[in-house]
Amino acid sequence: MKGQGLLKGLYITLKRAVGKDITIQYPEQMPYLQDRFRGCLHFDYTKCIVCGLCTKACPNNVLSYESRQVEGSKKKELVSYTIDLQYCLFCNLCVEACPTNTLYFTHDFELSRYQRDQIKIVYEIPKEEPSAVKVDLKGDAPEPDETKKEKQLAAMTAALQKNPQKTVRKMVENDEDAEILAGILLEDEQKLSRMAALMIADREKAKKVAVAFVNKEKKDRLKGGGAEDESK
Amino acid sequence: MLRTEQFTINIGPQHPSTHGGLHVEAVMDGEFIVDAIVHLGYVHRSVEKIAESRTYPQYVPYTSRLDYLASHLPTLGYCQAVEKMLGVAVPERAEYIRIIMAEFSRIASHLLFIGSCAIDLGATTGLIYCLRDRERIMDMFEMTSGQRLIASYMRIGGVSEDLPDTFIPAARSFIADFPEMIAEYDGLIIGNEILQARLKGVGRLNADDAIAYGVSGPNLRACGIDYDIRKAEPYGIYDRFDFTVPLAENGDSWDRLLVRMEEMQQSIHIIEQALNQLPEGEVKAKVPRIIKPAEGIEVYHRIESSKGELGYYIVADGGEKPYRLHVRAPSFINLMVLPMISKGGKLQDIIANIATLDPVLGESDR
Amino acid sequence: MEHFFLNIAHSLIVWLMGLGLSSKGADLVLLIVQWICIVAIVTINVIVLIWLERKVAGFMQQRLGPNRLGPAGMFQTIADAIKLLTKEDIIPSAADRIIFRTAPIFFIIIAVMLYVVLPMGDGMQIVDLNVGVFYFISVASLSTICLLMAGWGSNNKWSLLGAMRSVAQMISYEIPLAFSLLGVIMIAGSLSLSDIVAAQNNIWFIILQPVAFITFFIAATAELNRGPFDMPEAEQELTAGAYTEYTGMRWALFFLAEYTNLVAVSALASTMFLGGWHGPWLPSWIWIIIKTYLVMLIFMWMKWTFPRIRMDHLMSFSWKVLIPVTLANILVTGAGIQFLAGMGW
Amino acid sequence: MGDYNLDKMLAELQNLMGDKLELSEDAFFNWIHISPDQLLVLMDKLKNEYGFNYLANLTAVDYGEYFEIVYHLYSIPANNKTGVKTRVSRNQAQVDSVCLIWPTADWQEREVYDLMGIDFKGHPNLVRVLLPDDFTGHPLRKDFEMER
Repeated sequence: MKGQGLLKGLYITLKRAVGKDITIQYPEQMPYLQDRFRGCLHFDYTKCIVCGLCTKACPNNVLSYESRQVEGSKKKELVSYTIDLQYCLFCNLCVEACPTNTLYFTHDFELSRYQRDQIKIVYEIPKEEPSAVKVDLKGDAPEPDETKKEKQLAAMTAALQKNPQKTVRKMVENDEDAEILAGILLEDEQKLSRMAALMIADREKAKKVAVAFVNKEKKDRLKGGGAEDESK
Repeated sequence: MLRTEQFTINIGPQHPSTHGGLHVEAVMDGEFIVDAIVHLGYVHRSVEKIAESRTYPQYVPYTSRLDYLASHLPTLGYCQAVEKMLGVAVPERAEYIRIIMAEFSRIASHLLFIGSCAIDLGATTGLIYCLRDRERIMDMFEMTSGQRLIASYMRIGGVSEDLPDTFIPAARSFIADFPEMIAEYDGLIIGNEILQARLKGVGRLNADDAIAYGVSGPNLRACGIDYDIRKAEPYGIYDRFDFTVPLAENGDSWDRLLVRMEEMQQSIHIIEQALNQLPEGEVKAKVPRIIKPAEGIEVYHRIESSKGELGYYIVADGGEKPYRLHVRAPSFINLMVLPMISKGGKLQDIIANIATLDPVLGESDR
Repeated sequence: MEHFFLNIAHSLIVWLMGLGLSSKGADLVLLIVQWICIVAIVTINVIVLIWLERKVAGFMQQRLGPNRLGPAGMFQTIADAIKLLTKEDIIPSAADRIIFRTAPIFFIIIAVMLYVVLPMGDGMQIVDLNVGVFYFISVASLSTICLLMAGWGSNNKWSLLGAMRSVAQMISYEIPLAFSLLGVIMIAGSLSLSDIVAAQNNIWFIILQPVAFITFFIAATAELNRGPFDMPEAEQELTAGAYTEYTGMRWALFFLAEYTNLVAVSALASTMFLGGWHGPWLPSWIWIIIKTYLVMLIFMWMKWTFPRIRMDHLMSFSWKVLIPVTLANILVTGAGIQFLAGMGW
Repeated sequence: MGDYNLDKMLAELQNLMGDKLELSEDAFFNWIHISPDQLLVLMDKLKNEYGFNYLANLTAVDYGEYFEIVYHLYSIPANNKTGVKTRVSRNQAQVDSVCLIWPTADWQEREVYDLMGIDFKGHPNLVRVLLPDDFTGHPLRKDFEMER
C-alpha cells in the first residue's frame, strides 16, 4: 500500500529518537583511541642514532635534523630535530623506517594551532647536559608567564595522570621506585598536584620530595609486609 | 507561441550537494535542464606530477588521498601495480588482509553513498544513520592502521602491520549486525515512497551509452552489463571467493542505488569467507628498501574500486621514481555522462543524478 | 488560573478608566498591550521552537542536540539571535533594494496578523471575527507575495527559482487547505473560530472529519514550506532558495516568520480539529498550548524523516489527489448533515 | 578464449597495414604500434570489427623527443584486451581524436591536452579540463618548470 514506507520511516525515527544517543561530548569525554592511533609524531631524542632513514622515508619532507661529528670518533650526534607537522601525511613510513623506535605516534590528536609557525616542533639538544631536553614549541614564547605556567601545570598534571610512571622516571633512581611513586600519585590527588607544581617550579626539590615519598611508602610496605609475615 | 528565455545556473562549486568541488553549469528552461556543462579541477592536486618526484614506496600515502572515502582501494591498486612491475609475490595472509580491508572500504564508501543520496534528496536523518554504521568500519581501520579515513595501510609487498587481536571480533560483530543496519536503511531510505518517486526513471542511462562512455563500476552494472573486474580479470586472490555480481536493468538512479545496496551484502559475504580462510604467517614480502623496477617496464593495473574501474598506468625508467604515472579515475569518467542523463530532467533530478553517480572529486580531479 | 489573563486585562481596563480614560481609550490601550503581548509570545515561542526543532532533530539522529548554553541548551537560540543581530547586513549590489529590504518585514507582519483571530483560551481572542477562518486563510496566503518579493528582489537565480516554486506551491495548496476546512465549517455552521471551538464541546472534529484533518495537515505542511514540501528553501537543491542572499537579521526575520506561521497553523489545526481550548482539569490556555505543540512536534517529526518531494509530484499530488479527496469529503459531509438532519438530530 | 583470437586479429591487422603497424608484447599487454596517420583506421577496425568497445584508458607519456599516446582497449563481453600506442614528435604534437569512435575519449583527450599539451584533431571541445583556463604550460611535460 502506498504510504507504508512513509509510516515505517516515521516509526524508525521515533524509535531512534527515544533510544540511546551515539555521540560523545568531545572535550569533556575523550574518544576512545585504538593502540595504533596516529596522533602527533613524537621524537625520543635519547634513542636517535642519526642514521637519517626517517628523512629519506618521508614523502613530504616533514622531518629534518642537524647533526655534528663527535670529536675523535666516527659517531654523529644530534644537534636539533625538526618535525614540520603541517606537511605530515601520518603515513607511518618514518616510524617503520626507524631502526631504534625513536619516532612514534602519540595519541595526542589536538594538533591545531593559532599560528602557522607554532605547528613546527623543534627538539634542540644542548651539548653539555643531554639529560635536560629543551622542547621548544616556538609559539609558546610570546605568551605571558602566568598563563604559560598554568598551561604547563595542566599539561604536567595530565601527563602524571595519564602516564605517571614514564613522567616520574627521571625523578627517582630506578624503575621500581618510579612504579611506587606512580602508585602514590595516582592514589592521592593532592600529592599529584603538588608534585606537578614542584616538577615545573623546582626540579631538585621535586626530586627530594619524590624520594621522600618513595622512602615513606617503602617503609610502610616493609611494616605491612612484616605484619603479614608475622601473621603467617 | 509563448517562449521563455533560457538561463544558466551554476550548481557548484559551492553548493550543498556537489560532493566537494563539482561545478555543473546548467542551462535551464524554467525548472527543466536543457544542457549541463561539467567543470572540473577545483580539487586538482597534480598527483600524477607528484608521483614523478616521489619514490615508489613514498607514493603510497598519496594514493589513499585519491578516493578518500574508500582509501584502501586506491592504495591496493597502486601497490599491486608496483608489485606487478617487480614480480613480487605477496604473502598469503597479507592477500587476505588486503581483501578484507578493500571490501570494508567498499562498504564504507557505499554506506556514505546511501547516506549522501538521502541527504541530497532532503532526508537528513538517513545520512546520520549511515555515518553511525560507517563509523564502526572507521574504528576497524583505526585498529589496523592507526588512521581512520585515509589509512595508508598497504605497502608494496604486503601490508604495514599485522591485524591486531581486536580486529577479528570487531569485524565479526559488524557482519553480525549488518542485516539489522540494512533493514533500517530499507525502512527509512529505500522503502520511502517519496524517494522512490524521485529516483525511479530519473537519469536513465542505456547500456550501449554506458559502455561507449566508459562508465564503470556499479553505474555500469545498473545498466544491466555484467562486468566486474573482480570477476572479469581477477586481481589479488578474488578468484578464490564466491560472490555474485549484482545487476539491475534500467540504469536509472534508482537502480544505481539498489545495485550498491546489494553490492554491500556481497562484500560482507566476501569478508566472511576471507575471515574464515585467513591463514597465519608473514604480512609483508621481502622487498628491497630501494625499489627500482627495470627500465622500460610499464604496467596498466586496474581494480574494481567502489566507484568503478580504477587503473594505474606506470612507466618505469630504471630509477627509484616512476617515470610516468597515470591514474584512470572512475569518478572522472563516470561524470562524463552526467550532462547526457540530466538533459530534459528537472533541477531536482540533476541533484539526484549527481548523488547516484557517486563521484568523488578527490579522485576525479586528482 | 482559568481566567488569569482575562482578569489581568479586566483590571487593566478598570485601572485605566480609574485614571480618567474613556472606555474607548481604555480599549485602545488594551489593544496595544495585546499586540505587544502577541509579539512577545511569538518571539519567545520561536526561541523555544528553534531549540525544540534542534533537539527533535538531534534525538532522531541519535545526537544530543544543543546542550552547551543554559539548561539543556535552551539559551542556544538566544546566542544565535545575538550573533545574527550583530552580523553585517549585506545587500547584493544588483538587488532591488526596496523590495529586498521590505520583504522580511512584510513577512513577519503577515505572520503576526494571523494571531488576531486565534482563540488562545476561553474568551481569550483579540477579535472574534465572524469570518475568522476566511480571514486566516486569506492572510496566510499573503506570505506568498513576500517570498516572491524576496526571490525577485535578491536578483539571484536560485532565489527566483525558490520564489517561483513557492508561488506555484502555495496557490495549489491553498485550495485543498480551504476545502478541507470547509467540512468543519459546514458542521459547525459558522466561520467564526470561537463558534467552531464551541461546537466541539462534545466531540472533536478530528473524529467527525478524519479525512479533512489529514488533507489539512498535508496542505498545511506545503503551505508552511516545511519538509517534505520545503520547495522554496530546498537547502540541497536551491542552496536556500528565496533566502539565499539574506544575511543577519533580515534572514532571521524570515526564520522568525516561518516559525510564527508554524505556530499559527498548528494553533488553527488544534482549534479546528482538536477541540481548541477544550479540555479537562487544566486551564483552557494551557490546553491550547499543549495541543499546538503536539501538532508542531508532528510537523517536525515529518520534516526530519522524509526526503523532499519533487516539484512536479508535489503539484500533481495537490491537483490529482488532495483536491478530489477534499471535494469528496465536502460532498460526504454535506450528505451526512442532510441525512442526520432528516433523521431529526 | 582470448588469446587465439587475439593472435589471429593481430596477424590480420599486420597483413592489412603492413609496415605502418608494429606489434610487440610485454608481460601484460599486446601492443600495437601505429603511425599517427593510420590511427583512426585502426581504431575503427578494432572497435567495429574486433569488438573492442571499451576504451578503458587513454593517456600520454613524454619521452623527450616524442610523445607516446597510449590506449588501453577492452572488449566487454569477450573480455579481451589490447593496447595501442602511437608516437607524435614533440614539435608537432598532434594526433587524430578518437572521440567519435569512443565518446569516453572526450574528457580523457581533454585531460591529455590539458596536462601534456597534445592537440587532438577533430575533438569537438578541446579545452582544459583540470587546470584553469588561463593556465600556461602543460605540467606533465618533463620540461615544465615548477615554481618552487
